[in-house]
Amino acid sequence: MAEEFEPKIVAFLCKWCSSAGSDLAGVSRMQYPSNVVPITVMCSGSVSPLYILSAFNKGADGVLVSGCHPGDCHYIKGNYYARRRIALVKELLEFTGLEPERFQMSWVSAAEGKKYTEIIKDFVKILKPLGPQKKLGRSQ
Amino acid sequence: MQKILTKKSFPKWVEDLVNYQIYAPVEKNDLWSYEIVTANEITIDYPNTVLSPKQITFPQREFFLEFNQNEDGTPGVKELLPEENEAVVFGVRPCDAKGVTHMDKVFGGDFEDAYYWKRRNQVTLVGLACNTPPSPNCFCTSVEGSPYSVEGLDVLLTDIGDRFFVQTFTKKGDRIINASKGLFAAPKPKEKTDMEKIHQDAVKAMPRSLKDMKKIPPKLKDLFEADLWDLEAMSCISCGICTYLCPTCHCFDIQDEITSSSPLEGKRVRTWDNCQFPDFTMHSSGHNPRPDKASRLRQRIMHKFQYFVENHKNYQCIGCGRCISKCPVGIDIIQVLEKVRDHV
Amino acid sequence: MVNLDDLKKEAHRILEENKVKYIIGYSQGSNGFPAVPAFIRNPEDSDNLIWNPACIHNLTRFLRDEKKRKAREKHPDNRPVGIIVKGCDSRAINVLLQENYITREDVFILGVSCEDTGVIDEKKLAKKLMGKMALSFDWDGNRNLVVTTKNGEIKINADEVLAERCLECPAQSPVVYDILFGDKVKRSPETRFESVEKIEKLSTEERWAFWKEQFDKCIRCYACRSVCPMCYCDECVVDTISFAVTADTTAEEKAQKIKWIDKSPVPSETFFYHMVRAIHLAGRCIDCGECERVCPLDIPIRFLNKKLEKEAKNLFDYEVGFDPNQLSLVSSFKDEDPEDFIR
Amino acid sequence: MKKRTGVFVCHCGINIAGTVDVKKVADKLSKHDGVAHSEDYVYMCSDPGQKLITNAIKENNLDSIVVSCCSPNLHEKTFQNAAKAGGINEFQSEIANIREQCSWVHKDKEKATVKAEKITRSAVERVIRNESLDPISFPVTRRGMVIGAGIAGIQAALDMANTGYEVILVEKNPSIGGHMIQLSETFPTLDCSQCILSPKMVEVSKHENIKLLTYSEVQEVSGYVGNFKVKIKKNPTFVDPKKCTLCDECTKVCPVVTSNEFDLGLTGRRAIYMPFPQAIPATYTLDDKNCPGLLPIACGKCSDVCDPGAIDYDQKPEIIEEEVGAIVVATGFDLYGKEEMGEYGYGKYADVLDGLQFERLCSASGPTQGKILRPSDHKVPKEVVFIQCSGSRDPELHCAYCSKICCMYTAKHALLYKHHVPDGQAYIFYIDIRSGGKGYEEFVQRVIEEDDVVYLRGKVSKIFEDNGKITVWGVDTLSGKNVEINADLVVLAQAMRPSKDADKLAKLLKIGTDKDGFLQEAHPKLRPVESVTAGMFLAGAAQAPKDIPEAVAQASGAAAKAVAILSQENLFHSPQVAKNFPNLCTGCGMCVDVCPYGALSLKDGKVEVNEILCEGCGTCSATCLRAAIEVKNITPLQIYEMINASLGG
Repeated sequence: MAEEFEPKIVAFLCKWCSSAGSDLAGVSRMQYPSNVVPITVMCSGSVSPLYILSAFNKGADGVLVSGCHPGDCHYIKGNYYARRRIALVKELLEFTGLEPERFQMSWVSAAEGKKYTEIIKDFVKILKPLGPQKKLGRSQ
Repeated sequence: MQKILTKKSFPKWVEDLVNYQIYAPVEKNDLWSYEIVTANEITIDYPNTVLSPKQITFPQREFFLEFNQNEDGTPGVKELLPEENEAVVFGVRPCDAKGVTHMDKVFGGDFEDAYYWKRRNQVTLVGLACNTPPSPNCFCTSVEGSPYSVEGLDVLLTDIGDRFFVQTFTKKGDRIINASKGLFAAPKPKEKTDMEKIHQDAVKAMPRSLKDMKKIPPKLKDLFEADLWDLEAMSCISCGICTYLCPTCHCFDIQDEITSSSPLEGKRVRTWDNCQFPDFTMHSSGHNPRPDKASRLRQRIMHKFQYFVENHKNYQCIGCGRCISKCPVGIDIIQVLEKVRDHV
Repeated sequence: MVNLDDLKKEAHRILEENKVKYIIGYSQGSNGFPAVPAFIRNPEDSDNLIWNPACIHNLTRFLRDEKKRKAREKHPDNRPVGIIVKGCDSRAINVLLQENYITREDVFILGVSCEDTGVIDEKKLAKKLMGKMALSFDWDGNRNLVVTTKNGEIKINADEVLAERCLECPAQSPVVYDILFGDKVKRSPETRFESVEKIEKLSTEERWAFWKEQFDKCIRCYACRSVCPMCYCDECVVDTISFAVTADTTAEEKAQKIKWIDKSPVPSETFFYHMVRAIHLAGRCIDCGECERVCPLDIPIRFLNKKLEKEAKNLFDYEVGFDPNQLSLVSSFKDEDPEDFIR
Repeated sequence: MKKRTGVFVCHCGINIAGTVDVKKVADKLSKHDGVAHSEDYVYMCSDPGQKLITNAIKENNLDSIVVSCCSPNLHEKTFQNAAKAGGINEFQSEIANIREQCSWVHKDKEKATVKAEKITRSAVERVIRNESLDPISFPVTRRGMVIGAGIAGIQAALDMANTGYEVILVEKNPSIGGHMIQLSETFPTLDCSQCILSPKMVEVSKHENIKLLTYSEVQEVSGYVGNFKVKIKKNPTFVDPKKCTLCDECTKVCPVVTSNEFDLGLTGRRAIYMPFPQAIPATYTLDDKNCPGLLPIACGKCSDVCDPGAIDYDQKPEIIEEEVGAIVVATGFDLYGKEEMGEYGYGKYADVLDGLQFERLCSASGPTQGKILRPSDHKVPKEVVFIQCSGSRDPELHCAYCSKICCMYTAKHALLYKHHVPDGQAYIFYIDIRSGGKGYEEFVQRVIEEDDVVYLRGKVSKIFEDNGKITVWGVDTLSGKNVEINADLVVLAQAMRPSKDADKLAKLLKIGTDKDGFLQEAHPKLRPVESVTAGMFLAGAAQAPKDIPEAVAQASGAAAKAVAILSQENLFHSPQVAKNFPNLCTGCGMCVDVCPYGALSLKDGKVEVNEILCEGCGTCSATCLRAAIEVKNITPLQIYEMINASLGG
């Protein structure tokens, strides 16, 4: 039998909340699948649509952008801009026929190690049946 | 060789060409393009395709080589020559075929471009004389062409009613006629005069023309600094339509496209490039010798009607009218040339 | 109705009085082109101006060239440029003002109202004429296009030949102008996003199949971005070459240019280009439809922009081009912006 | 220039090595383009571990390092110092977090190793593109500002002033003192509030280092930590305090009577008034909203009787600009309005009071000179119902949070009532009694046991006026019985909420507010007195409901934090800030709009970065359509390469 498909996920985590939240998941020794490679950015507001498209272009099966809850942004309002920008990217990608499940956004605070764990677990679970993302990826 | 083929037998002929990939113009949502087809999909009545058949012998992207860094740090390089089947392209307009001969000059001569010729040698071009102009902007007769020109063609078909008058000009052409047994007949004199009559009428039906074309190349020599270019280029938007669609434009770029940076892996690719793009002549110093659209429009005209003429004794324009029909702002190469001709 | 003579007279006046350095308008094209952009410098040439249903081009695109030309001039002529704008084009002016790309003093705006019609879709008209050549055409005032051909007149209902974006236009008359020709109208079409909704109704895989076919055709001639009044960046993020190079740019800096996409016109790269274009036009596109019109391969690029226009309206209540003083779509937010997609 | 990066993979004992094959990671990375040295070690953060890094840098001539270890929140600084010790710039050090984000959350060693490798490669791709940077140094304006002069603001101002720095104290009301000066006695010691606060107020007014601006509001704040520029609008009082002799003749002739804010509407005052006898500054204020017209023609009586000629109808608002290095925000609280309480009669019954009004009733300086008389008929109320959590702990209808002080002050109210009206009966409806605090629980017990107050556990569903009485319908959940009390007076322990317009001020100051509108602290546990903006500190109930000792403690903390800035000659700022590319910039200003710190501005059609204001969030970079602005050392190119590395390409 063929080996089970393991989706490749890129997660853009803001330094102050979501990355700290994932650290807490670590400190609490919560277990989740190893499919996600996190990239810590200063703020979810700094995640350019280009990053998301590039991750898919380079073969990511799923992309996650995670920031502080509204009102909790270390930079006061970066996550509000992120929310608007990501909403537009998400709408556009869905409009062109990318499976909506492949691109997700979440609010994870520094205290929500458990939530981060759940998000990653669920993301991997959703992506597995979808198989490899070939639509936007570079063909060899 | 001259033959007669009834239209009824035409699909049978195509079917007999079993060892060839068959290309012909097909329509999808009002757009005509050359695609790989089967015998029954070929239509005779079609306007100009959006893209000329140059993409069959000179694709918009092709690989030169692939490279990588081995585990021990040594570089690995592998040449990637095209591996193409023999192909027959049906329905090539005489002007487009003439364009292919221009490409042959560019990619031949002192230096033979192996990638181009690997494809080119595999292709047999079957033309169709234009009984009626396929575009409202046809002007082949003004640039030393004609609706029944045979330059670049291996075979020319002329529609003379219920049959084709078939002429071959090369061994490649003969081979595809000989691939079918019993379909082709020897032409009767009447059929030959019919064909000639049709050819003459086609010339008369030419929708557009440019008088005194011969005056233009020498004239252009003196117009490099003329303000004419600024005025003509006012409405140009610097897109790449005119040149990408041109059957004779052949400029290309070579880039290394990296698929993995560590360990290094990638391919060297050739892609079409375009003198109308600002980055075409951009130097790494930041200097751009053609900094504005006027200088780029001038380059396009100069190259086609001056430099190419000097180098190859031909206009680098075959009068298909694509650049006129598709220009988003109505820049009309005939009009520009008329202004060059009449410039004082 | 727009009175062409009035328009010509006004053009003549402002040129003669040296109010403007030149006027960007429309004139008769050569063979087969019913209207082309024209740049009128002499008052007497005002007579070459035309106004008809084929005046499709968004002339504000040429303000980019004007700005560059002016930057190169040693002694810049600071008079405004006269420009003829339709409703959609005038919204482009507002966006350019919003983005400080031009100032209001840079342009003298001759607004023309499309009233209850708009401009034609050349392809739709060609189909209706079935090979016949139009000698001239105009609206009859009753939402019919009257086309004169060699074989006489043909009357066609406006809805059958209007460009799709005109059918979905939220304001057919200019929202900013110095002089207005024709009547001021404001209507809210019920069908403002119909073209987009048709695609939305498809399943994910059908949508992908649709766009895959479209993007596969793309030859990256970049006519869509070249014609766009908002694509005024000197260097596009998807370009592989740095334009912003000066004498003291180091080799390392040049090497830092990110190759977000390859030059190869393969589907993944073409898709990336069109996505970036659409995202960068979110909240900026005024739906003049030029990108789609100029595409030699008939890719319905406009749908991408229209989709984001729709979401800007629905999700954020954001309208483009009506207020030059509003904050841009992506440089603003509201506390109550939707977040049901966020976990 | 090809970088020479060193990769150091930490075992962290078995914390990492137990799940990640660290030797394999080190080995794989040794072949990564640009990596000149790669090794693993059991504890990189240990002294020998740091030495190993420092020596490797020197021996191998490394120009950058990646340490694959725990979260950068723990040892980023450690390894930056190790890099410095090795002779390279601290910003040539990056952390690959392979513990919290990898070894601790995975069990499959093979997969975890692959992931650790990707995380490390990603960090290498970043560090080889890092710029060497030096912290940005800038001078400090060594004066402070305190906004709000309640007890917290007064305390903060005095503490700062006593360390020798000049302080500007801004108060929007005509007098300082805040809500504390309105209180009668304070729990649990029953100190007289005015008696303990007024000496501090006097100290403020006399302090040579304090510049007091009352009746003033902050209008505009620009600048950054160490160098704020503040525009303050000083409203006209129309009375020159230098000339005023406090003879009080003016109030006697003023024809206007309006509601007295100090007594929360229980009494009236004139249009020209002194807020209360101990007011600081001690002077009169002419309230132009109620004055029949500042035109002498319209009235002019006060001016007529003013012998010293202290009244000046032509006074105009004054804009004062101040430069300060640190700001303490102590804007306090307001009570949740009775008119919000539909169930309690929307504040329309005269004998339903809120806690502050009851304080005034109990106060010796209050409308009744300390006699408890009900407002409607000035009779002594014999039955009084106190309702706790009025508006608090009610996420559906009112405020979700606990207002913290109401349990204590309601107990105090009941006690004061019993002391004034020994034969009266006090009832208290409560949900829980929260009496955490020194001496608090004992105080509540005393009220229950010694003063015979009836505590009823339950909520009041409705109160209404009925024949001169206030009928209270409630439920006693302990006995499970419905309770109806025909009270003479009802006192609502209204929720505390941020003072009016605190949200507007927060926006001006660019400090955030939480979901309830209280000012946002930088970290709920570890940085409770710092705002999210450097150089601005929080004190008192503006940050969260709190009682006097807590407000005072926080004020002193905020003052100490502010002084920590003012005591520096120069401050240092992270150099990881935005960098713009003028050649690409078109001056659209979208980045200027999104910058949370006002660090960007347009000059000659191009954006400019104020590096001291910039916090490096990068929102500008994601907004820019032209890649004309980015944040140093986390540039789009770096992210692009990190994406590549993360996906294994």
